Amino acid sequence: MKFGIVIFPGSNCDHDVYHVAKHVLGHEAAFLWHKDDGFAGVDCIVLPGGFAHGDYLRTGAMARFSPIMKAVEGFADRGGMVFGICNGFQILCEAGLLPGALVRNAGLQYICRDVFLRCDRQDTPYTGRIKPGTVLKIPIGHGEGCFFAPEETLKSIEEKKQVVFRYCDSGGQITTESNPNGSLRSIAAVCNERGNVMGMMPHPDRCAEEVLGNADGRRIFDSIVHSWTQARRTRL
Amino acid sequence: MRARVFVTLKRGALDPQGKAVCTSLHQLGYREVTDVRIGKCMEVTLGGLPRREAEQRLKAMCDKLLANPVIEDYRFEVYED
Amino acid sequence: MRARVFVTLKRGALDPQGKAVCTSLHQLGYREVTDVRIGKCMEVTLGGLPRREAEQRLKAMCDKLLANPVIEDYRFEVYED
Amino acid sequence: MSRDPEVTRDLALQHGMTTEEYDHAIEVLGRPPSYTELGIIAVMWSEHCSYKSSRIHLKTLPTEGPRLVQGPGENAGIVDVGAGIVAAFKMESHNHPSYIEPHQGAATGVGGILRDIFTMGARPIASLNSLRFGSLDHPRTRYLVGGVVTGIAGYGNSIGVPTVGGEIYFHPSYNGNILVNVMSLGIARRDKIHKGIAAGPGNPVIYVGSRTGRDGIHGASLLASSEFDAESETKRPTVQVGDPFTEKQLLEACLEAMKETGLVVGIQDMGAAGLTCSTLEMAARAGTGMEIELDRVPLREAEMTPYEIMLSESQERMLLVATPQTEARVRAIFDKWDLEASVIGRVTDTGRVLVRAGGRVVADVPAASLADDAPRYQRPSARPAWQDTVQDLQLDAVPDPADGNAALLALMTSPNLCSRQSIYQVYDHMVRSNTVVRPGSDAAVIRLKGTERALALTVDCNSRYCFLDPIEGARLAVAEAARNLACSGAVPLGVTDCLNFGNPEKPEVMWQFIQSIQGISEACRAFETPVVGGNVSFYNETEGKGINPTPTIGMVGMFEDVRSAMTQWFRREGDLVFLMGEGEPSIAASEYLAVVHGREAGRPAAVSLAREKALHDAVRAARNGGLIASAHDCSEGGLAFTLLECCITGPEGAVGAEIRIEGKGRLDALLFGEAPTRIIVSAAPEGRARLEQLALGYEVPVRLLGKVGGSRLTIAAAGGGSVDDLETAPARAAWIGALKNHLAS
Ligand SMILES: Nc1ncnc2c1ncn2[C@@H]1O[C@H](COP(=O)(O)OP(=O)(O)O)[C@@H](O)[C@H]1O
Ligand SMILES: [Mg+2]
Repeated sequence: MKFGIVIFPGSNCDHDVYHVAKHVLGHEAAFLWHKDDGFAGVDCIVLPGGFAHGDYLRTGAMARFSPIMKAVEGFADRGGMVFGICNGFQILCEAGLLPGALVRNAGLQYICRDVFLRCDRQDTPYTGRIKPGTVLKIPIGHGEGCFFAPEETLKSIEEKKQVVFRYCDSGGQITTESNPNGSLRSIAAVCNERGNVMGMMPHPDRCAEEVLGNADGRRIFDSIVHSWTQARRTRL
Repeated sequence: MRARVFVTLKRGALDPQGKAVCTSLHQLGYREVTDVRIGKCMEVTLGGLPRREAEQRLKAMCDKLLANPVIEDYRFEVYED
Repeated sequence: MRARVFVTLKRGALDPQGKAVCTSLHQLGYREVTDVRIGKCMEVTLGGLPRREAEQRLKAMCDKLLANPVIEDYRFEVYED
Repeated sequence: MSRDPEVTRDLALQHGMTTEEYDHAIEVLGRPPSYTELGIIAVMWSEHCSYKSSRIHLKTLPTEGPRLVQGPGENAGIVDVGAGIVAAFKMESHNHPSYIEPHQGAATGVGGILRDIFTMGARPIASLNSLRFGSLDHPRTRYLVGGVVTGIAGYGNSIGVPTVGGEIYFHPSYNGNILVNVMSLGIARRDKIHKGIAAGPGNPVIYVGSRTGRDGIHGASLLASSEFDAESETKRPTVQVGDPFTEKQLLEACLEAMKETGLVVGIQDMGAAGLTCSTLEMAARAGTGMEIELDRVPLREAEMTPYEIMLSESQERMLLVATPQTEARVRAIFDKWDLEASVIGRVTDTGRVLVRAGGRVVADVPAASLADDAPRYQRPSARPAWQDTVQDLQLDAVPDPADGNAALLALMTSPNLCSRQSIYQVYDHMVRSNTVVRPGSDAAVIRLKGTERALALTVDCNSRYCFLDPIEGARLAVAEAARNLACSGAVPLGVTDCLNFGNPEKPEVMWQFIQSIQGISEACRAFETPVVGGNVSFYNETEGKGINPTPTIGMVGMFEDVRSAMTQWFRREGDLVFLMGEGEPSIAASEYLAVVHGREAGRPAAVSLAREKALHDAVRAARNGGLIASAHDCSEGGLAFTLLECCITGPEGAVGAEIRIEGKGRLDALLFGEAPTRIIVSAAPEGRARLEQLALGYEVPVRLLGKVGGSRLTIAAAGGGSVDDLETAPARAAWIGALKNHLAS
């Protein structure tokens, strides 16, 4: 399959995602430039981590207006996979493709360390290979990853099962201590109602190889490939 | 012409920074301070436009870019300099 | 009593945020914008003090904590609510 | 344009020049300088830019090595790491600006060193920092720590270069002068290296990046080249505000331009002394000249004078020389990255830098003579009278505790020995997904994508050792850096140094400096690690009080196979614990003596460089032979504290160990005494005989200390019973939480 990785000015995990897609998974990967207004032949769009436009003003605020985002929205409307990691998640929220907003960490500090995530649902293209309740160890690296949404939005997110991962402890328990940034309801990843667009603050792209001491992140990428394979089978 | 745009966090939205500042003020002995909320203040300089139009366009800038309706409110004042 | 404290970068100091916002406003078609400077606006709520004293103490808070005199200027306005 | 002041001898003195230097300037020009020329010359001949007090001594550093590609003289040094890849690295100080405005000072320090790396055509893949602050009870310390750390994080995290290591020490000698030394390393294909040369008369000189403002005018010449005093306030230039976003764009644009063969002739960042330094150095290196049109320089502020434009230290700017044919392509690339690129002049063959503004010539100076023939001083040096006093330590005056628990707990939570986790957690140390060994072990390890290879990095300096015995302290700093690399399993390739000292016009300071250079030279020769570049920071002195001499050593090592990378903590229950190497541990100059007895005295144990090297070779061989599971440098805090670290520094939690130590003499020396040439390793029992065999082959002593297991660390001395006994899990928590508590106001 082919991953399309968007480069915004200030993206800095673009090469990391490219490496995973191409050299770890052995699939095709192409960079998409923020100034282009279209792309073709891509099966999954990834908005990588970084500090698009410096994250000045608000994270993701300026990036969402990049010409490429129109095409990304169209792709999402047609059911295409759109995966936002960290800054990519922040951009998707600003763009309204995902609910809520990501605000300053409760502790006010940037945090780079491993956290544990509990998978809440398997029926998304990003978790097809991960049973609900599974605990993954995935690093975070952000200063503004606190998921916030007004109460009514939270309610509907929960009702529609749009929470894909929550911060938890190594045993899968959702606790205040295991919530690194104060995210409401320990939300680490959400998807849209249809499930084809997902954003997550933790970085699966930083833990997809044994040489880095942890390959848990690979399971999310494997799921993406899996769902693509499934989809193609049904098409044929 | 200039405009001052104030972007403040919605009531209900978390403001850990404001809390932290409030706490440090207490530690410095300013116990009279009961609350601190931190927002942005943007000084925008605009080339000559009729005032009404300027105001309309500023509103659009705020809705589009300068503020995020999920967490923020805004107001602005236009003035000649 | 409340006070609004405005903290802005000293003139002459580079304001990367303002610069970036100005650029994207241009890209959004707001060419009339010639400059943007971004500062903080803090809403401080204070328990009952005589106005003059409140102002003195606010000045001290700014010098000590709310503003960084090396790169920032500040001003504040006290008002009853 | 405001009229220039009249140039007088007095004005030259106000610019920090001496009478002799002013006369020399007139000689070089053949006439008195114009105001702009005075500014140019003053800044070029400032200590910071000219190295006038240090050059002749720096020349004695070893700069040759089989893997050396580029030694000192360029913006960064380069070594060959195989597979067609080279590594460019350098360390720089941003001490004075960081004291004035810690956040921006540290941030722009990171920005500066990154430009030094990518100006060589290398993509930065890792940064480190070495920080020194005053004592925790000093009123400014907490504020400075907070600002510096968020400054480094804010810039490094945003631009996407992982901060993978560093060191932080607190000591009263830094109360008025903190040290912020930042190191960065980048990689390039060997055939894509670029240099700061303005070759090819007629070639366009292109200014790229941020606009020029009145930032930091005289930052280099006045701030970094004179002591602090009440006046510094008034001398203070506009503080430079870092713009990591623009630098990220600049980084990508520059690398894209340099990737295309033949596009870029030469390139250099505008760092200290901005346009002045870059134009003169680039012309001097190429033996050419330049004609510059200041009217074409993109300005941020109106009405800037030629003097201000030439001396501005605005950040995120580069000077680049292309060719008439490639100029358009270069512009296109910078345009793609939304950056300004304007041709501000041409390369000439006159050997002079000629500067025009508003149609008139404002400066016309000989490049080479200003850049290379700057004044050089053989400053007088003398061993301080007090050196003997501080070296004299009456051991029997120091009480020897009956058991080590209290002291071990004190050391564990002391500001200089407790965990740095709360700090390195705010640095993104994983971006670029190469970090194999994260902060928290003896050396960081970065894999090189597309190869089996990896690099190890460390920065080290014990400035107490350097204060008590400068030459030995410098040798020990290099030895410790090499030992840290050995503990990670890497072979050292090269060194960058950052030499932080007081006022060089004081003979004692000059003596400390010369001694340090000699110590570094001896040690670097022994470990075959050329000094590929570095930085000197003098005048770290306030109201006459100078800092401890602090020659920070940054060392880079290599792995042929990343899988041989090793960490410091015990890994398996049942593994045996050995001490490899030997040394006469002494409490003299030790952290224990300072923390527990409040004294800093005596001489640090001397290092035998040959035996040190043999130890490193043995440990690497043991690792490559699959004989050891972990290795940890036994340094500050001595044997007991190092063993505790082996138990509690692992990311997965604490383990225990049962230890028995032999030895005569004082118990505290045995437990907490410091000595070089000691490494604690853990190994599977089956491998014991082979490990001992191997060590024998290197003539390295190896002593069995005990076994990994349980939840307690117990240390029994050969003579008496248990001298240390504690639960490691709570110890780990206390050790991790300590720094936050120290810094909480
Ligand atoms: N202590 C040192 N050891 C070795 N080389 C040094 C040292 N100090 C400075 N140099 C070298 O001198 C040259 C000029 O240094 P510097 O002016 O700091 O470069 P830059 O202008 O890029 O900061 C560089 O090549 C640097 O590596
Ligand atoms: Mg340089």
